[in-house]
Amino acid sequence: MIDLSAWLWPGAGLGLVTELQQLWWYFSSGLWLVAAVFSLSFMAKTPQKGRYWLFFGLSFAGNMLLIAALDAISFYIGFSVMSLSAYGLVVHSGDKSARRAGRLYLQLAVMGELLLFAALILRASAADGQYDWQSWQQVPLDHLTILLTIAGLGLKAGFWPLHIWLPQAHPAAPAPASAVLSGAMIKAGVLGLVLFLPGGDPQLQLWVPYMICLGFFSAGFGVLASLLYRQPKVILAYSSVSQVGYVVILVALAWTDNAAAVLPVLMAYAAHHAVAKGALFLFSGINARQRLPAYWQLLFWLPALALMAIPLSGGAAIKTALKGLFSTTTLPGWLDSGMLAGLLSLGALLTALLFLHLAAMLRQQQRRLGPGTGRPDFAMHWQGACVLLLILVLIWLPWQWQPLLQLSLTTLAWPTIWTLCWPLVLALLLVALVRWQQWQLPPHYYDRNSSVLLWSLWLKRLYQPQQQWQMAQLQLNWRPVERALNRLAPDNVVGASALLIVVLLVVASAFW
Amino acid sequence: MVEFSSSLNLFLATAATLVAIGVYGFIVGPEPLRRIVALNIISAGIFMLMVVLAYRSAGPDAVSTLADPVLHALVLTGLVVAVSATAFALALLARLGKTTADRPEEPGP
Amino acid sequence: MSLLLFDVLLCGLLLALALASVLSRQLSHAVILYIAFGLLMALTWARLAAPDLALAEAAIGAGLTGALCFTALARQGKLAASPTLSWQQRCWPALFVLVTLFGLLLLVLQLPAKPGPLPALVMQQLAASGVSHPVTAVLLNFRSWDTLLELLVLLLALLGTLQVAPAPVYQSSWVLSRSWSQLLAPLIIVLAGYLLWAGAHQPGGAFQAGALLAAGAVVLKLNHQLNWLAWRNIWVRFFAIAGLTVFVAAVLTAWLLSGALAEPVWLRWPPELAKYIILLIEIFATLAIAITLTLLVVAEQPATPLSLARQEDDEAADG
Amino acid sequence: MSPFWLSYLPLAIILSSLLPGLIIFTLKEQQVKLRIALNLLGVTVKLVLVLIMWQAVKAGAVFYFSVPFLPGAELVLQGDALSLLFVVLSSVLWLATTIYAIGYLENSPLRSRFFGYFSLCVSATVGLALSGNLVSFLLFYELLTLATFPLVVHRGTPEALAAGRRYLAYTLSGGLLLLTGVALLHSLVQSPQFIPGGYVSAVVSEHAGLLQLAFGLMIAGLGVKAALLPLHGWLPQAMVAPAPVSALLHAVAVVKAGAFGIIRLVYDVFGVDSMQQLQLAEPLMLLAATTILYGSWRALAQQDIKKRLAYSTISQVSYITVGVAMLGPLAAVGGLVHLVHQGVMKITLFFCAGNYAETLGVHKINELNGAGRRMPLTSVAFTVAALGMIGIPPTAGFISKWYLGLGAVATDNSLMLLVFVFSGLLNAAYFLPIVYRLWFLPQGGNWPKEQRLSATLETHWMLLLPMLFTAVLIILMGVFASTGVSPLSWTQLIVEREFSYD
Amino acid sequence: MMILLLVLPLAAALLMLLWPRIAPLLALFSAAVCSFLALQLLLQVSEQGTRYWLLAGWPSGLAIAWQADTLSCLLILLTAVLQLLVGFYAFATRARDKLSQGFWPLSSLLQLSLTALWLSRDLFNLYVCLELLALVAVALVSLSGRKAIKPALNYLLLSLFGSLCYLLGVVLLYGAYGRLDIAGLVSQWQPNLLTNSALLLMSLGLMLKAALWPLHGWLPAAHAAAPAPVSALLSALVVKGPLFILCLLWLQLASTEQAQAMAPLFAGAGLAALLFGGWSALRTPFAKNLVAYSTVAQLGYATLALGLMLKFDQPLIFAALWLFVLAHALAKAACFLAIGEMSGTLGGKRLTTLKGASQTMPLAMFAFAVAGGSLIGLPPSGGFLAKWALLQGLWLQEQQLFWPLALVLATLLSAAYVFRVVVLAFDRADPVAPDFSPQVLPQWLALLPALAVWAMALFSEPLLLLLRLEAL
Repeated sequence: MIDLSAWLWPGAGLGLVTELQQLWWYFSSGLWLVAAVFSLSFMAKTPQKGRYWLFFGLSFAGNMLLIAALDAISFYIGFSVMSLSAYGLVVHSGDKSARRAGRLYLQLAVMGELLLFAALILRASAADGQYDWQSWQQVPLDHLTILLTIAGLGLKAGFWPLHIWLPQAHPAAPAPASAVLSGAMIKAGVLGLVLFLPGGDPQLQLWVPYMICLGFFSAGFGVLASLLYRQPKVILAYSSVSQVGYVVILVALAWTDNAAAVLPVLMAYAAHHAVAKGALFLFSGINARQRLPAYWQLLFWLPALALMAIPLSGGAAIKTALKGLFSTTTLPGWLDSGMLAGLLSLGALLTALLFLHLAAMLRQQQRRLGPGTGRPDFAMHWQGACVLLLILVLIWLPWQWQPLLQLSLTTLAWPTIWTLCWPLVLALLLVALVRWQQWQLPPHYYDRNSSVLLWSLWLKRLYQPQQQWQMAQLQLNWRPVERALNRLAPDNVVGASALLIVVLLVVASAFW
Repeated sequence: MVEFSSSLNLFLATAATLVAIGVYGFIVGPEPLRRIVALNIISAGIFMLMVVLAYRSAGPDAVSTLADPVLHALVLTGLVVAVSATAFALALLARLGKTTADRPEEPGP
Repeated sequence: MSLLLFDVLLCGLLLALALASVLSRQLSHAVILYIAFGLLMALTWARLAAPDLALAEAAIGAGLTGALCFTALARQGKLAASPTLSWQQRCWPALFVLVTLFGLLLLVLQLPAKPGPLPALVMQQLAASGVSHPVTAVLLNFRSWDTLLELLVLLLALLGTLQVAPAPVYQSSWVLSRSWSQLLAPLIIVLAGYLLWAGAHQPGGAFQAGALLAAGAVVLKLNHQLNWLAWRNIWVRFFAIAGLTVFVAAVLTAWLLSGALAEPVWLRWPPELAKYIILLIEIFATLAIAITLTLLVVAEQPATPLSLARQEDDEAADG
Repeated sequence: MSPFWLSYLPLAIILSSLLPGLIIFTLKEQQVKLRIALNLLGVTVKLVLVLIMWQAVKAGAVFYFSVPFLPGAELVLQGDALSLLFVVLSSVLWLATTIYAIGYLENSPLRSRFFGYFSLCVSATVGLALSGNLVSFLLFYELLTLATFPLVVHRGTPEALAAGRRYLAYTLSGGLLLLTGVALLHSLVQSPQFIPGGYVSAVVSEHAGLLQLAFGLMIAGLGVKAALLPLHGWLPQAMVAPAPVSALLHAVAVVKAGAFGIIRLVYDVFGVDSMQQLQLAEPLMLLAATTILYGSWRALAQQDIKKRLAYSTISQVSYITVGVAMLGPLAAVGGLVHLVHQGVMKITLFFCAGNYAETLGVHKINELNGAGRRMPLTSVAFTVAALGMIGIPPTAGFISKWYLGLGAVATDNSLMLLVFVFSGLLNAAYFLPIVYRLWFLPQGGNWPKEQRLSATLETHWMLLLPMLFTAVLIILMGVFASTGVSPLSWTQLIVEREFSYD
Repeated sequence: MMILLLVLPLAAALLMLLWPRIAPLLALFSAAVCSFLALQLLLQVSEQGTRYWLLAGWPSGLAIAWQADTLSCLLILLTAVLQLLVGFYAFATRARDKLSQGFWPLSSLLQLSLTALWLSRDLFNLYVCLELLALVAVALVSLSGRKAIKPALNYLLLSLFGSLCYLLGVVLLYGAYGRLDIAGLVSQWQPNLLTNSALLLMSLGLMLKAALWPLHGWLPAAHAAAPAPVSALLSALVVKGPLFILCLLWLQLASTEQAQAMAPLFAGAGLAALLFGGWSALRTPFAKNLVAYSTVAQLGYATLALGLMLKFDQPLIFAALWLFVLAHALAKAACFLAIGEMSGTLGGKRLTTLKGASQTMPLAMFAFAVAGGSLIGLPPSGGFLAKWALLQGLWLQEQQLFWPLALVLATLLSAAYVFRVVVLAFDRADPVAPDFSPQVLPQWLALLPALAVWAMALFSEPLLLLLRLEAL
């Protein structure tokens, strides 16, 4: 831990003090590094490399800073640096969709920034000039602060309804950038939610059930929305929306008294999702660029299955643990734990549907590339190796990392396996049915341009107006009036003045 | 006594009327020369007023007593001042007439 | 009663002349009427127990001013017909002037009939003034500062006149008038001397004498007699300012003489010398006045190189 | 150091720029070296003197120098903590601007006149900072108007003249209102020295209405220079002046004079208690808040770089006023420190705008596409300053907004917090598109009027150096805000003294 | 000392008439000595108090009364100093302006007549002084030659008319009370129809001579037509003479009721002068007319102050009145000299001639601007001091909002016309090239009074003290 309070502001410091920070630090930095290595080859031929690396480095630094921050201001600094520099990653390609997406991203990022700023101010003044996490956790919250914090950080975390930038920004950004955006930066928002809103606060308790509902809705919404899109990265983005829904549920649970039990699951979920989603985004990058041998599909299916929570995967362990948490946490009566478990199973079904849809779309993408687009070369292997590295971590994680190990072991029981599997089987059947019957929605339902972009454009027109209302310039020409007055002036000064004296004499005498 | 005061009043009124006539002439008279004449009439009126006022102390019964010498002195001073100013004004006027004579289109005062 | 009748006649005539002068169509008529008015005014003043003023008015008010006006008329060149004035241009001023006149009459007629305290005071202090005529005493002793300034005004008028006076124009004169004027000159000088001397105890004095002298000089000058009488002549200049110079010198001398006193008093003549000082001042003032008045009437531009250059400039600008 | 000598220090600080200025007037156009030497000599001497004073004031000394002037109101120069804040700001930025101006005006006509008035302007600003009572303040306030006018019209073009006329119309009217207000206040309580806590409290109950009137008049007078809402019209027009002038006008001299006057008026003339009793703070705060939003809103539509910056100034300067008007210590810290921070940031922006104009001939925002490649250093500086203006950490702008926000919450003005957030959004909305154009758009064609001012660098080194200096300052002031040399700590010292007077 | 102050200019003028060659030397010498003497006198009077003389030691009433109070002494000093300064200027530019020899004696006589006027406390003597002043002024105006004749004649005619009005008033007073000295009249004064009318007559006559609104018609033409040094003297000093008498009448003679009744009229006239004069100055296309109209406007300040003084009877306002006069005298002298210098060098009387003057003639322009600053009332100038005093005096009267606001408006107008010139001078688009290389010395001489008026502010305390001691 580095104490900077003497140099900077009171409580300023950097360090990986808590387990939370450590874990976040490890998986985030890992993901960033892998993405960097991936970029080395993946971005080798793009123009403006320098700019890419600059912003990549800046957002990396920001991300790391916010994780290592021991006080709110350092966090905020890191957060700002990260989200603003990520803009450079989003618009990197410079084409029209990237610019649009970037605009939306930036609008929302700035907005989130300022909401968070307001929340920080409120919090800091409540904490009486102290900025470190410890002191903040002692101070009770109020609803405004909670709302501002959730809105500000939620815009980064990207759950419904603050997700709108995700499906635009992720496809537009280069694959490694999307990987870190989805893997690391979203998690930064989540980390913020955990750090800013410490568990056990009585006001915060009131928010828990609603946040759980929100999480579920987000989870379901993400999947359903994804089914309407055919671009792999858009689907992946919606998958993130869906997955973050679960994370939000976990965060909300962590706000209850049961924080100690929830936090490991939350950490596990975040790490697991980060790695898996990173791998998927990287793979989609490779997939979009060249024809791949069939066995490369493995690189897709391994992380996808992990996210689908197939038994033996980390996903399975986490889902199971989540289900368990519902029963151990005290929740209001209308949130029946059985119903929640059912919802989770439904969620698993939906997730499975999403990935099956994604797999199909990836195949389509391959087919469109045509057969001749290059043989496997060194660059492809290099990139594939990066993905593989992540997948290895993914496989290794549930069995080596102590908290997750416990959970994984509990999933090995048959009932659990059944609970985990039936949604997948159902999903497979469903997909098969749909394929067989060739059910489809009318084509205009697919790949719709989000109305959000229109809003963003409207907003841009609003803040970059070509002209504004101005006070009408009064253009009165006084010259004729003046001329008329001048003509009135006597040309005979002497007589006029003398007459004036006499008149004045009379008038003044009368006045007297 | 009555006669004295009535003729005094007569002269006073005349002096005042002279001033008024002069003022009228000064206001109206379009040529500068007439204005100068009018000014002289005004000053004559005022001086006459002074002389009449001086005459008060002479009185009807005491013929031997002289009129107010201070006022007389003032009138004398005033006369010289008036004639000086008139002379200067006339000189200016003469010069003006010479310069305007060459350019008849300039409207005369 | 007859006196009152005479007064009414006098006043009526005065008013009529003044009115006629103001209202007359032609300028030359106005000037002539004004001269007549001036003479009548002198008569009026004589009637009002002010013979010395009557003399001055006759010489200065009527004579000199008339001469000046005629000169101006002559110098103005062609006589432009007076522009006719519209009904409004005459009526409104008349209305206001009438109202004013009414007010003025009201004021004038309520002036107290009794004189102020000053005449008595003058009489009381007359003995100390050095002259026996009270007007002269006031002029040259009691209010000598006024008189000094008045001489200055006269000088200034001359300076101003010289500045704007046109270049001399030589015209030949009648032989007859020339001889007449030569006859007239000594007579005038004698008369002026008398007036001056008389000023100390009876009506008369420096101004009247100066005016008379000037009148003579003007006549001569107009007949090209006194060619030396021009501003460029240093002696003329000297005498034109002599009145003032002597006055100031007298003041200073008197001041120095009384310098032994703790608080020297400005303009105070030593009582024993007052008579002589006043006489000296009067003599020189008369000369100065005469020369000044003459030059005023027959003013010519002093032909200094600078002024000539200016005149050329002016003419160039005119062309 | 004898005390006698010390009492002349404030005068010496003023003279250190005034005398070189007067000498420069007499120089011929060709005496470039001498002129530069004089300028730099003045700057150096001033900085040294200011440093001495700073040390002493930090230790608790107060400088005082007076000459008799009006009855009941001497001409007082007083060096206290608050005045020193402004003095340091203006001297340091004078240094930067002088160097910049030397580079900017190289080979342009009438430089002697320019630098002469430039020095006069700084002298007036410093005098204003050091003035110890209202009458002296008024005096320097008017002198400042006069000294800046020739700078505004320096180019002598019809637009410059029109701007100059408008500038005068506004500032002279403002000066008059101030004069009227000062005279009114003087007739009530005379014009003693500024003291923390003010000096009107004795007559508050007796003359409440007149005091309010005086306050209104003086705020209206000061508001003209501080560009408060209905009185801001001159500022966007005055940007036709050469870049160094705009920089000085917007960052140090004129608008800051108004803001500084408001600070003095609120804290050292009326005082917090009287302000509360007379209920003067609330309207002022609302007015300033409106100005913040209005200025930002108007900036959005401006297509000229300097004009956009000008509207931004209107908005930003009112942060100071808001901070002062909230009457809380934290808000005061925010307002005061923004005085410095805004100065440094805005001067950087104007330097950058000047660089673009001078090197590339670019005046319009849509001509800036891709300028980041051609002039990376300038563009980096611009970006840093723009981010600072928005209030992104770790720049200086963040610090001031942070304290303003804290102050708003501490004084229960949550509405103001909303204003700050919304204005931040607007700031981003008009600055970020420029940054975007700089870095992310390709160059759209030839530059309007490109000049090669340096063989190796992107432009003349004299144009680069001051700008980089201030850009670095922005970051340093933001990161090391809590250290002893930072403006923040100095303002905290001031506020401590201001709020602990009783 | 007093005598020398009068005799010296007179003697100098007389000698000049005899030997025109040494005229400038004599004029400058006498002005210099007089300045020194006037300063001595001022110091003496401010130490020992007001001095009162009955000339030649005759009893009160018979003799002409003189009074040297601090105000008179200040004005005497001002007259002498300006005389000296303008003399230097005229000397420095004599070759270019072709100023005739006539200027020198006339300027000395001007000094004499003004000094006599400041001292006199006798109504008839004041009349003579007024006439003297008018003749000198007209003679000076006519120095310009052909183009000045008509304005000069108008000036003279109106001036004579004004004097006659004044004389009529004096005669009425004499008829009623039989005396002429102010002190004597004050003791017998009764407010009645007669004194009302006499006051009114005299005031109107004086207002005509002082060119107070609405009787200012003659002034712009006359002042604009005169040569630069003469305009400076006229604007700075000559119009102040009648104003001084006006103040004497109203502040000493008039009873309180009379003063109260007339106060709004004076104040209103002053305000109107400020507005109309300012507006005309703003619109006139000629440089010297601008300055002349500015004189009309600035005299409005004095009238306004007089009106307010009559209304509120506040010593500070009285001080303000004369501070206005002092400041205006110095500033206006500088303005006229500067404008004259610029018009002379740049060749043209239109304002547009001054285009770019800040480059071609920076010093003269600077002088104009600095003097203009005082006209506007920017601190720390004499104009500011006056305005400050006026405002203080007004604020001391509770609930007076109208007048301060009116003052502000008027000041804005003056700022507008001053800066109209200044802005023009900064026009670099198309500067007017000078006909010949500008002379430096006259420009400095123009700058001198401008600097002096700013220096006035530094002596504000003694000045205010001097003027407030004055009960007049």
